[in-house]
This record gives sequence, C-alpha cells and structure tokens, in this order.
Amino acid sequence: MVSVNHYLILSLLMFSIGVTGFVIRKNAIVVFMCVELMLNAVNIAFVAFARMHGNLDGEIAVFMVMVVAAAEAAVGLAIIIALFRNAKSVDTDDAAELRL
Amino acid sequence: MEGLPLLSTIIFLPLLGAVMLYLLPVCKPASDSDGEVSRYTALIFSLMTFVLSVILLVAFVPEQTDMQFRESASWIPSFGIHYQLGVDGISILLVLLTTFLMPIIILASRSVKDGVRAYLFHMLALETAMLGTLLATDVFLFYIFWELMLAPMYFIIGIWGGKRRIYATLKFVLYTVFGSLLMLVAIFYSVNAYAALHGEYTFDLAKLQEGLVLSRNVQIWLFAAFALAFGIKVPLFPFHTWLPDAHVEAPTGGSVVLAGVLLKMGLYGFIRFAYPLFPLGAQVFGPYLALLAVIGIVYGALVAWAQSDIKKLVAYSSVSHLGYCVLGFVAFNVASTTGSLYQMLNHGISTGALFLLVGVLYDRKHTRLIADYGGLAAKVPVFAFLFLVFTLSSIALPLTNGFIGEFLILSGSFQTFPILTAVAVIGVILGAIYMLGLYMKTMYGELDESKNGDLTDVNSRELLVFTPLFALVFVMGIMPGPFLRVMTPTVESYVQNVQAKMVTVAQEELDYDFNPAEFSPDTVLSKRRGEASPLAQVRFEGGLQ
Amino acid sequence: MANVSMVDVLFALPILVPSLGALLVLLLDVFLEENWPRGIFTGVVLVGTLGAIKYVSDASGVETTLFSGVLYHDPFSVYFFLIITVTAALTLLMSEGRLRQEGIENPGEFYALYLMATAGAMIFVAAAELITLFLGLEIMSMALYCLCGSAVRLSRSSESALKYFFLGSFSSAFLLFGIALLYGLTGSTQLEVISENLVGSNSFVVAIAMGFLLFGFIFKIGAVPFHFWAPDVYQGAPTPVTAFMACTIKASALGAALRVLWMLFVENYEYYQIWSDAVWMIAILTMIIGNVVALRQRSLKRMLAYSSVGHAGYMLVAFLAPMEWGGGAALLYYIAGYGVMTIGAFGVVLAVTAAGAQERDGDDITTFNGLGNSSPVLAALMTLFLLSLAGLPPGMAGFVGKFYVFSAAVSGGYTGLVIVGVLCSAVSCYYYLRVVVAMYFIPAEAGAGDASVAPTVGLSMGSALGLCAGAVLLLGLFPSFVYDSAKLIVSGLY
Amino acid sequence: MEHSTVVESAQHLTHHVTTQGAALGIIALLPLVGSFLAFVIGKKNRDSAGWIATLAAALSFGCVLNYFFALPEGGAFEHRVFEWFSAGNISVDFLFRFDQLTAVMCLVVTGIGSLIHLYSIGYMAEDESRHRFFCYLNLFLFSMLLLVLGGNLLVLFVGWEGVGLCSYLLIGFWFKNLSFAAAGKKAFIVNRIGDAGFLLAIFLILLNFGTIDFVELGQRIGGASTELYTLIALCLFVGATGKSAQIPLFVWLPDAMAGPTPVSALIHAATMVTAGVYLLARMHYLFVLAPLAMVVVCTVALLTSLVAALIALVQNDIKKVLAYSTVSQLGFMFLAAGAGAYWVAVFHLVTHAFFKACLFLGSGSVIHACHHEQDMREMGGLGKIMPWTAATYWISTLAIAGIAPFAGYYSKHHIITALQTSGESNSLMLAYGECFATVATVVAVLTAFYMTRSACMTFLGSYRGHSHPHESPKTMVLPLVVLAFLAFVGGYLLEHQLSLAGYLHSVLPVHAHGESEGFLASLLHSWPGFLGVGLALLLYTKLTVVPAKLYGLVPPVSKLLADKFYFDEIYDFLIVKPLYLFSFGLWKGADQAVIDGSVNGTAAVVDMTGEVVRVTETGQLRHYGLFMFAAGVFITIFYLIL
Repeated sequence: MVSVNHYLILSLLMFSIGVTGFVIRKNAIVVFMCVELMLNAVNIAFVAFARMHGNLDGEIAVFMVMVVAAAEAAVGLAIIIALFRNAKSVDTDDAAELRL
Repeated sequence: MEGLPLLSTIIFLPLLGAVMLYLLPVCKPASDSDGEVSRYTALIFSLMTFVLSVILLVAFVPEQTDMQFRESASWIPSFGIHYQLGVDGISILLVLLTTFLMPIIILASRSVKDGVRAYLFHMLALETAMLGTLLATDVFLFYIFWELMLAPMYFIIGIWGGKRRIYATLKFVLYTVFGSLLMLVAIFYSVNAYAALHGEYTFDLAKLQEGLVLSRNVQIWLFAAFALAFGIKVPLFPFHTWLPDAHVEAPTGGSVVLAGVLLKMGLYGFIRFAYPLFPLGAQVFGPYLALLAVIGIVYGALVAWAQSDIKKLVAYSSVSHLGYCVLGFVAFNVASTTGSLYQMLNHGISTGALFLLVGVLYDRKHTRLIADYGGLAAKVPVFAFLFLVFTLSSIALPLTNGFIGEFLILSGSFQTFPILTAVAVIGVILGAIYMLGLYMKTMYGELDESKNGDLTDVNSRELLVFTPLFALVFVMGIMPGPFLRVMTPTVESYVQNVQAKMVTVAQEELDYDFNPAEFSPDTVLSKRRGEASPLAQVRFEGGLQ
Repeated sequence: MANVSMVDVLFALPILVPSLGALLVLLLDVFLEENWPRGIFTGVVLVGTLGAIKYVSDASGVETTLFSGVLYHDPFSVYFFLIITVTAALTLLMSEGRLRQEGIENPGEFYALYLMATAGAMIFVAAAELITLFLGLEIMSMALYCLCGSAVRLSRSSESALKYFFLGSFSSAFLLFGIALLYGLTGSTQLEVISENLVGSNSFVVAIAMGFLLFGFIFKIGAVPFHFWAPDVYQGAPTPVTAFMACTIKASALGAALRVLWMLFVENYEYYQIWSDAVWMIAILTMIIGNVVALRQRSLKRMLAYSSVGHAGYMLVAFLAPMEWGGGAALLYYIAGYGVMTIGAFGVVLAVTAAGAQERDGDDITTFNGLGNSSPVLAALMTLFLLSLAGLPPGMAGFVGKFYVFSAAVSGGYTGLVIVGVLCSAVSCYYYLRVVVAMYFIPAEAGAGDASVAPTVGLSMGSALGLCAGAVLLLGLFPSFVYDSAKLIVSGLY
Repeated sequence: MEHSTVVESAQHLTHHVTTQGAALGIIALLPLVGSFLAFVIGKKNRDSAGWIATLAAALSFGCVLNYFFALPEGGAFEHRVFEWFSAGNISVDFLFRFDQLTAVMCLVVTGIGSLIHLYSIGYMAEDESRHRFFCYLNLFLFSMLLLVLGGNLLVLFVGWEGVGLCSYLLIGFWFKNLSFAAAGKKAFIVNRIGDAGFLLAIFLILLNFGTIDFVELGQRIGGASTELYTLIALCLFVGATGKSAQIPLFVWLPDAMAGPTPVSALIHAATMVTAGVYLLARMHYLFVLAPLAMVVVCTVALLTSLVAALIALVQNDIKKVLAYSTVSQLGFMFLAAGAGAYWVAVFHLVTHAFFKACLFLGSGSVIHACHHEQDMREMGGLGKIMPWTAATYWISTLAIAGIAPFAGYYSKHHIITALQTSGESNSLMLAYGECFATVATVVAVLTAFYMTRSACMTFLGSYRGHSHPHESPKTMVLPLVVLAFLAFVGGYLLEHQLSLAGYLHSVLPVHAHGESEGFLASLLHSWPGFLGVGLALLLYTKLTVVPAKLYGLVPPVSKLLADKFYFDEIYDFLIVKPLYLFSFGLWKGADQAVIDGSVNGTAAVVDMTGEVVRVTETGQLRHYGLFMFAAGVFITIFYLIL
C-alpha cells in the first residue's frame, strides 16, 4: 500500500534533487529548472496531504503553485534573456560582477 | 521670572541662535563674507544665555538642596519619560561655566576663516547639548543630550581640525559612543527593575533614585556600565587616549570647549547618576576608581612631561587634573566632593585659557611644537604674563583658583584614601615640572629672531578674551566663598543621602544574585509561563523578602 | 462560504487600488502618447490607496477577516498598509524624473510593476491564510525581480535581477515546503486553525516546518545567514528599486513574519524554546556580520545594504522581545523610523550619483567628497539620515527606535543580546560617519567631474527628502504618537 | 620630658591674650600695593619704581614697628580678614596673627627688606626692566609677610608658595639667559618637593586634630601616638628642607645665585630660606612630641652644615661661597631647632640675617663695581678702592666667624651649648649631644676660615682684574653700613639689652641657661672663630702659595669639594634623567603602544573581521545558494531539532 509517507519521501527526494541541482549547476536554464523541480516537489506533498486530510485545500494550493511556477517561468526566462543580451552567456558563474 | 521656563530658555536660546545664523539674511555669506555679522549674532546669543544663567544664579537659593526651577512635561508617557529639567547646587556652577566660556570661545573664533557660520552653528548647538546634559533630570533626556554633544564636536574637530583630524574625530566619537551605549543598556535594566517593583516605567531620576532597589551584584554590573561611559568621557586612565588626539587636532575653540566643559560631563555623570543610582556598586568601585584616578594623575603628568607638542602637553595635563577631580569625588566626603566640583570649574578656566593661549601662538606661527618657540617673553610680554598666570593657576599656586580646589580635594580625600592621596601629591610636584618646563622652553631664553621675530603681542580683542578668565583665576582663588556657598548645602545633603543609602542597603543585603544565565533566553521561557505576572517581579522583587 | 460581499471588496480597497492602478498604467501606456505623466498617475494611485487605507481604518470597528478568512482586516494590516504605501510613495516621489538616469528605459512597465509589488506586499502582510501569503509573496517578488532588472541595458541590473530571482525562488520553495508541512500536520492553511491544531503535533516535523518558514521569511527580511543576495542585488538594482526593497519590502516581510511566526510558534509555548533559540542566534549573527562587513564597503549602496542587514538584526531583537513588553510595538515603530531614514539615505545617493554612473561605481564613497561644500543642504540631510541610522541624536527616529527595541529586549531578559546590539551599533557609527567624513572633511578632488558639480535636486526629490527628514525628526521627538498606537495594534495580536 | 608636661607646655605657649581687630593685613597689603604701583608707574618712569617699592617696604616696616611696640607681653594681635573657604569639615580663615615670634620675623623681613630695596635702587639702576624687578621684590615681601603673619598653616602655606614663586621669578629675572631661567625653575621644583611634604603634614594635622590654626592646634595637641607626631614632624621637616635648602634638597640654592645680588641677599640669605626654621619654631609643640624627628632634624642639619662648609672652602665665585655659607648656617639654625632650642634658632636666624645680608650686599657692591665679575680670582685689593664695602664686609665676616662681641658669636655659642645640653629634654639626644657639638665647632672653624678667605681674596692684596672698579653709590652704601652695624652689635643687644630669650619665652620654650658670661669668657669661647680667621689670614696673606699646594695635595678630595660632592650630577643621573626617560617610555611604550594600541587594535580586529567575513561574498549564485542551504540545514538541525 502506498501511504502518505511514500509520497512525502518522493517529494523530499525531488526537492533535494532540486536543491542539489541549484547548488551545483551553472547553466541558468538548468538552475531555473531545478527551482521548478522544487516547486513541483512541494506540489506532490500538497496533493498527498490533501488526500490524507480529505479536504481540497491542498489541491487548490497546487493550482496556485502551478500558476506561480508559470509566472516564474516567464519572468525567469525574461531575466535570463536580458542577462544573455548583456553578458553573452547564461552561465551563472559569469554573472559575478557584483561581489565583495 | 514666574511663568517663564528659565531653564528651557537657557538651554534652547543657543540653538535658536544657531538656527538664526542660517535664517537671518544678514548672516548669509553673500552679505557677510568675512563672517563678522555671524560672529556678532552668535556672540549676542551666547551672551544672552550667559546673562540668563547669571539671573538663574541670582535667583537660585543655595540653602534649598533639591532641584530648583523645575520644569516637567510628559514626553513619552508609555515609558514614563518626561521632558524634565532642574538645577541644583551641583549643576548650577557648571551651567555658568558653560555659558561663560561660550562667548569667550566665540570671541576667540577669529582664527576660523572658512565656514565661520557653520562653525558658530556647531558651537551654539554644542552649547545647547551641554546645557541640556547638565540640566536634565530625566535619564532619557539626559542621555539624548549626552549623545547630542557628540555630533557638533565631531564636526568641529573634523572640519576645522588639524592634519589628523579625521582619525582624531572618529576616535573621539567611536570611543565615546562605545561607552555610552553600554550605559544605555544599564539604563534600560534599571528602568525595568524599577518598573518591576513599582509597576510603572519611569526615567525620572528622583524616582529612580528613591525607588530602585537592586542587589549588590546587579549594582556592580550597572555601575560598571555607567562608569565606563563616564570614565571614557572624563577621561579616566586607561581610557584617555582619545583625548590627546582630539585636543591636538581640534581647533582652538574646540579644545577649549572640550577641556572646559565636555570632560566635566563625565564626572558630572558620576555625580548625578552613577553614584545615587547604584550606591552599592559605587561603594565597591570607589577604591578602584580612586586608584585609576591616582594613576591618571601621576601618569598624565609624567607623559605630559615627555611631550614636544604644547597642545598635547596641555591635553595630558588635563588627564592629570581630571584625575584630581575624580579622586576628590570618589573619596566622597563633603570637602573632597566640593573640591572636586570646584576644581572642575578651575580646570575649565585655566586649561581653557591655556588652550586659548596656544591658539594665539598657533594663529600667528602655525606650529604647536615647543621647539619652535623660545624667548618669547621678551617679544610678547603681555602674552608671557598671561601664560604665566594661567600656568600658575594650572599648577595650583595659592591665591589662584586651582589651589582651593586641589587643597580641598587632597585634604578631603586624604581622609578616605590616605595612601593614594599621598601618591597623588606627587602630581603636585610633577605638575610644576612639566608646566614650568613648558613655560621656560617657550618664554625664556634667547629669542630666535628669524623664526619668531615677527611675533606680535596679544591684541585688544584677545585681551578681551583673556580678561574675564584672568580675573576669575584670582577671584576664585582669593574669594572662593561665594562659589562654595552655592554648592556646599547641596553637596552636603547629597553626600549624606548617598552614604546613608550605602549603609542601609548594605545592611539589607539582598539575596538575589546576578545571574549570567539571564543573558540566555532559556530562563525567559520559564518566566513567560509564570502567568501574566511581569517577569521582573520574579527577578527583582523576589529578592526583597 | 464563498460569499464575496461588497464589504469585503471595500475593505480590500487598499490592495485593489494599486492592483487596478497597475493594470491601468499598462493599459494607458498603450493608448497614450510616449511621455504621458505616468509618475504622476502612479502617485495619484498611491494617494488613492492612502485614501482607501483611511477609509478602511475608520471603518474598522470589528476585527474580522475578508473573503472568508483569506485576508486579515485589522489595525495591524492597516498599519503596514500605511507604511508600505507611504514608503512606496516617498520612493516614487524621489525617483520622479530620474528613471532614465538609472537606466530604466520603459517607464510604463516600471510603474506598473512598482504598483504591483506594492499590492503584493500588502497581500503578503495581510494574509490570513498561508497560500494567500505565498501568492502575495510571489506577486511582490515577481514584480521586484523585474524591477531589479529594469535597467535592461546595464549588466549589473540584469545580474542583480538574476541573483534575486534565483535565490528568491529558491527560498520561496522552502517557504512553500514549510507551508505544505504545516498543512500536512494540521489539515488547513488558515493561520488560526493551524495555530490551534498544532498543539501536540509531531514536534520534529513542526521544527522542520518552522525552519523552512524561517528560511523564507528571513530571506526576504535579509538577515544572516540568508542575506547573501542583499548586497549584490541592492548594489546592482536601480537605486529607486533598491530603496523600495530596503524599506517597503523589508517592512512587509517583517510584518508578515511577525504575524505568522508569532501566531504559529510563539503563542504556542511548546515551540517557543526552539524558536527563540534559533532567532537569538540569527539576530546576533545578523547584527555582527551586517555591521562588521559594512565597515569594508566602498560602494555606498552596498554599504547601505549591509547596514540594512544590520538593522534587520536589531529588528529581530525586537522580534524576540516578548510582545507584551513592547517587543512588537517597538518593531512597528522601528520599521517606520527605519523606513524614512533609509529612503532618505538612498534618496541622497540617488541625487548624488550622476546620470549613467551605474556602470562606473557612481556610488563610490569618494563621490561624496566635498558634498558639504558643493551642496550643503543635501549633505546636511544625508548627515541626519546617517546619524539616525547610527542611532545618534539628532537623528532621533533611529535613536528612539533602538531605544524601544533594546528596552523591550532588556525587559524580556535578553540583556546579552542587547549588549551585542549596542556594541554593533557603536561599530556601525564608524561606517556611517565615514560618509560624513567624506562629505565634510575631505575636499572634492579637483576635476573629478561629477563630484565637484553640485547635484541637482528637483522639486520632487527635495520634497521627498524634506518629508523624510521631517519624519525622522518628528518620529523621534514625538514617538508616542506612533508607539502608543503600535502598542494598541499589537495588543490585537495576542 | 613627660608627654603630659610637653603637652601642657605646648598649651601654655599657645595661650595668648589675643586682641582682635588689629589691621594686621595692612602690613602685608602695603608691599602688594607697592608691587602693583611699582610696575604700573615704573613702566612709564623706570626710576620711580625703586622708590615706590622702597617706600612701600619702609611703610610696612613702620607698621610692624607700630604693632611691635603695641604688643603686650604674652599677648597677640589677631586679624581675621575673611573666611577663606570652607567645605565639609574643612574651614579655613584668612587669619593673621601677630605674636612675639611673628614680631621678630616681621621686623627682620621688613627691616632688612627695606634696606635691600634701598640698595637695589642703586644696584639695578641700569637695568631696562627694573620696574619688573621691584614689582617682584615687593611681591616677595608681601608673600613673606603672609608667611610669617599667617595665623594658620594654610595662610602660612600661601606665603610659603608665594615666596617660592617670587624666588622663581627673581632668580630667572634675566630670563634671556636660559641657564638662569633653568635655575629659577629648579628652585621652584625642588621647593615643590618640599611643599608636597608640607601639604601631607597639613593633611595629617587636619585629619587628626581637625584644625590648622596654630593656637587651636596647640590647645588640641596631645593624645595621639608618638609615631603620628613623628610622621607629621618629618613631613613638616621635608617642607622645611625644601625651602631652607637642607640635604637632600639644598641643590637649588647655589644655582639661585643666578638672580640679581640683592635678591640673593633678601631671599636666599636673610628671609625666605629661613622660612623653614620659622616653620619649625612655629610648630615646635609638634616637634617636641617627636624626639626621633628631632634627632633626624639634627642629623640632617649637621650633615648639611658640614657638607656646605666643606664645599664653600674651595669655591672661587664670591656668591657661591656665600650661598654655601648660607646653606651651612641654615644647618646651624636647624641644629638649634633640633636640639629643642627654638629661640636660639630664631636668634641665629636674626643675626644671620644681619651679617649674611650685609655680606651679600657687600658682594653685590663688589660685583657691581667689577662690572658683574664674580670670580674672586679676578678681584683683590678692592679694600682700598671701596673702603666702605670692605669695612662692612670684614665686620660681617667676623660676625659670621663667631667672634665675640660680633653678632654671630652669641647665637652660635648658644647653639653649641644647646647641643651639649640637648639630652636633658630629649633622651634620644643624650648619646649624641656632645658629638654634634664637636662637629658643629669644627664647622664653625671652617666657616670662619672660608669667609675670611673670601674677604682676603676680595679686598686684600692687589687687584687682579681688568675692569675699573669703583665705590658704589650712597643708596648702596647706606644699607651696608646699617647692616654692618647690626652685625656688629646686634647679637650683643639681643643677648643682653633686649633679651630675645625673654621676649620669646611666651611663645617658644626657653630653657633656663647659664648666667651671662663675662667679656673675656666670651672671647675665650670664640676660639673656633679666631682659629679659622687666623688660619685664613695666614694662608691668604702671608703663605699665599700654600692654599694651592693644599688644594693639589689630595686631588680627589679637592675635586670632590670643588664639584660640590656631585650632588647635582647624582640627582641628574639617578632621578631626573631616569624619570624623564621613564616618562618618555611611558608615553611611547605604555600610552601609544599598549593603551592606544589596544584601542586601535580593537578597531583593527573588528575591521579585519569584516574583511574576513567579506570573503563569503563571492558574487557567485551557486555559492550563495549553497551557503544559504547549509546555514538553513544547520539552523534547523542545531536549534530546531536538537
């Protein structure tokens, strides 16, 4: 029987993968995907909890999060493009003019 | 005088003057290119303040030992903070010293060439802050004015100072702020302890003095915080190193006001706040403060001897002289405390005058090195004469003002700390050594014509600056009675009160001990759980049973 | 349940006005000529918002929530609405006519995003429910990401946007996970319900949830150890945006955090211990690191960023001080005081950094050399703001704010924390005064171009700075006016 | 003596019939006004200054005479000018008291002072700033009168410091010469060392007896421990050694000769330097209670007189000889005081004032004549050129030599007798009395010798100098004559006609002394004087080659004497230089390096912390993410879970 815990573990795993990717990857697009991955991991948790509690709050939350994720995609890609226009690179390591 | 808030007027009149400097069209740089009109405007305001403070002195009743001319208005009611003023025998003469020195400083501001208006603005603002510090009887108000003294002084040193002015002024401000912020914490603690006992917040000094009951251990900590703030300001050895830097770099007026009034604020703080609020802490710290004071006396004198810069020498002599004041106060009997207060006035006059004299030289030759002078007595006899008089006042020759203070201090503190005082007497010798050494090296010997042949004697304006100081040196040395009579009744009752507190509270000896664990939030939780009862009730009142 | 009454809509007007205003700006931008007065329009919208807030505050007799428990409608929200709107308006006022100088090429978008961020900030602070909270946060943040990058041709601007965007989303993901965990524990996203149901829950999971929530909030507040973005983003973003972030956004994040964390964990004594331990540590680190690192900065915006980190530390001290002894009220006061003095300081930076200086370290401290001579009023105002930030009279607002905060903390028994706080405060004097040193004590280098020329201060900038200065003085001289009402407002929370 | 007897006697000696309201202040005020006028008017008209000052001094002398004659036996005048200051348990009146001791002192001060003022008119006639000189001189008179008129220790102290100041100003009168100025400074500072002891004594007295009024103090004396009396007495004596140039603080006096010669006569011979003796006499009731202190006084005094006399033997500067002679004679006065014979000390003080003032003025006259040449080797044969000066100088030499019936004999003879009998009143002195007396006799021989030597070298033989000496003007000669007359008959008068002992017995302990001796006996008793004078005459008029040979006999000894036992060098090496180096080290080492270093160091540490922490700001997105995540995990685990 697949219990809430299993979903939670999956969610945590995805979240961790997202975090790890965020920390180790340099390509802005990939980093961005990792963030999306983290959001979706939370979505899984929400759905699982909603199921557990038997109310819809969690599922509504998921919709909201998806909307946010979509908006984030728009904003994020726009920013990456702007960066690319200025720096000719989407490598986050190159965007280190502001430091110290 | 009924109805006119005299103290507020005295405090804020200089500030009004400062603002007027910028509002009056005649003071605009366009119509007042050499700053002459500004100088007169500032002079008029500072003189008005002085006149008012003389009126205050006349109306003052020396026999009445508590605060007079009280003013009180609620300011921040939720914390029991009042705009509250008052003057008593301890503060009144310091107020007079402040208002007396300011016109002199403004008169002597001729040496400031650039930004006269701003200079005068800062000076007048500083006067307001100093007067507020002296007259505030609410701890919060006092603290505000106390901190307010910093900013103008910071600019005065920073803008019109010497080569290393930035270093000096930053050091001055940071050092002072460092001390006073810790004092702020102690103030919070006291106020909260009071609130815990009496169920209301108050920053009223009288109420705190009356109602604050703290155990010895707590008092030690709180007193230490206050002592640090005030000790830095005094400056007490070993917190004195900002002073020589600040003095050397400050313009003449800045040095005068720094030595004349600002340093006194530290000791005034001890007298007004630290001792009455924490008598047990004071009892414990008293001997150590005396020790530091005596070290300061001898040390300051010795180091002054080694200086080659006149201003630095006088600065270190201040360390030594303030050591006497502190020693006199912490010896804590009527004679020594009176002497200490008196010596504060004397130091303001004689050291202030010495800085003005150095300023006269500096204006002409732009050097403060002893080695650059010599044999001036022949060239500038009036200057030499004035220099001699203030030197003698500084080394406390009888019939000058310095002697009365020094004698009262030493003979008074001899009753409390005989050995330490005996050591302090060495300072009397050393004082003669470095001051007369300075005098000899600058005034006596052959005049170097090529260097100082063109030196001119003090002009009439400078003479006007020195005359009142000169007169006071002798008036206060020969007839100290009128001055002492203003302060002695207050000092007597003050010393009695505080000493009584030292005794009675020591007998009750609270069992509540200062607990460092209180620094951690662990204890807070448990206290929070103890239903709505204010936490402090557990902490402060518990000990009283 | 799903009844949306007219009253709800009316009471939500402070949020709706700027939101609609944002849409209108975008719409009008399409139809009107190139140079239509967008700034004035935005200002009108914000004034309208103020009117709406007035209306709401007058009407708020009964405490209630709007839209069936989505938004709070209480004095606390109103207070923050007010702070958010006023700081936003002040920032707008001072940036009037200076957008191009900052490299912002599309003012229409700028103003729309600006209003949107304002609305988001209000939702964030008023949310009575965690998903709404998240939405508010994202609305605000998303707009801000864009605002940071609104100087599209400046690589610094895009870089700051990139950093802010990624780190912001990163932290909101954590916040969201925390929300999910709480939802899992209690079955609700309503704050009040969660607070009730949390009692007796698995404290391990609660702790993790708390940690994740803290992550999110503290990131927005800009406290150590989640402060890394702040200096880079503050420096890179156009100055008006930086000011907006430093004041408006920080205020709203603090408001939201205060309400949420307080309701969830502090009121539940069970969790108070772990909560206070963690925040204690964070507060100390924030004060120390913020102030100490600021010592070494040459870029003024960067220095102010670290200073804002340091101030976040002081505010966390207030956070920690128990509310019934004035912690909350102190925080509310502090936010107000901090807001005006920071805007003022950034305003002067904005005025002094000349056009196009973004790329060339235009905010380097040497830019300020000799300002006291070339532009005495500006220098005097800057001095006032800096002294206030340092907590020294005559910068009264900052002084009284610190006074309230530390006093409350001492009442709460956090004397050690306060000692660290005041020491850091003493350290902070150094870097604030360094600017004063530059302005007054060091003459401008001859022929250094921008520096020696007196900066122009227009009517809008002048009035904004004047208002800020007035507020700094008045808040400090008559603090009871704000503090007493803050006390009342906070008393509604517990 | 029993403690109670001593106390009783002290109480008795301070029990005056006091008369209030006498305007004693006028005595002191006159010279003060004179000082002011001499400067102000003298500034316009230089010549008037001297006359104004002299007039003021003379008027003051007149006042003193007036009170002297009005003073009833065993009585005193008091003048409470005003309450000076009072705070707590300390209350000090500006109080003048005129009793027999004060009367004697005042007469000496104003009398000799007037003469020296008169003398100075001639001596300083050519000086550009003589108005300043007379201003200082009158100021000195004012201070000295405060000192002797003061009815309590503090007024005395005012005068005490005041004379110190005037001495400083007058020694450094020709301040363009830096070494003169330095001598003035040295005098002031060495005096200050003594003053510190004096101050401590005042504090101790105030603390233990609650008063500093001489009369009240005398009444309250008794009851305290001997140690306390000894401590107080020693502290007072430290003060006295400073002012009266005793070992170890005598080094300033020879240097003080840098001042104009009248100053040396007035301040550094006749009056100021005797203030220490006056102090001891004034506080006699404390000293008699401290036998040990008396022994210390005696020992120090004897040592001083011997050392100074030895040094004086080989000096060639006429004023230096007189200076060391003064130190030596002051030692004699302290010997008397230490032996308990205070009135004898005062006696010698008075006679010494006569002959030493005369000697100094005489030397001044010589120096004036020789155009400021002070080396006796450049003089000689002046007796013929300036007979008045020579005659008075010789009379005074005989007086100081202690040859009857000249003044010095009587006081010196009393001193030696007092030493011999000192054991009677002070058991500690029993063993040493004779010994002290013997050494004192030796010193007396030495005194006679070196003084005669100086007189011989100056006035006998033939002139060895290069200028054209001349006799001094009348204003200078007149005082010489008066003083010489006093040096001649003063001792006899005070011993037999005026009976100083009887006059002072109501204020000072006067022990019954043997009946007056006949003239022949006194001649017999002046054998040390005859011996010294004779020897010197022999060596410096007949066997003139011998002194040089003697001098070369044991070079180390003569060098030691010529170099004044290296006191200055030793002080310089042991105290002054190390202290200055210490100060310098304190400044550079302690103040700048340690104290300021730690202040700046703290700031630097904070600054460096900033620099170190700044390293985390890499500007790299990934790092920030990692840091944040790690910190988040850390906080969660460490605080929230653990």
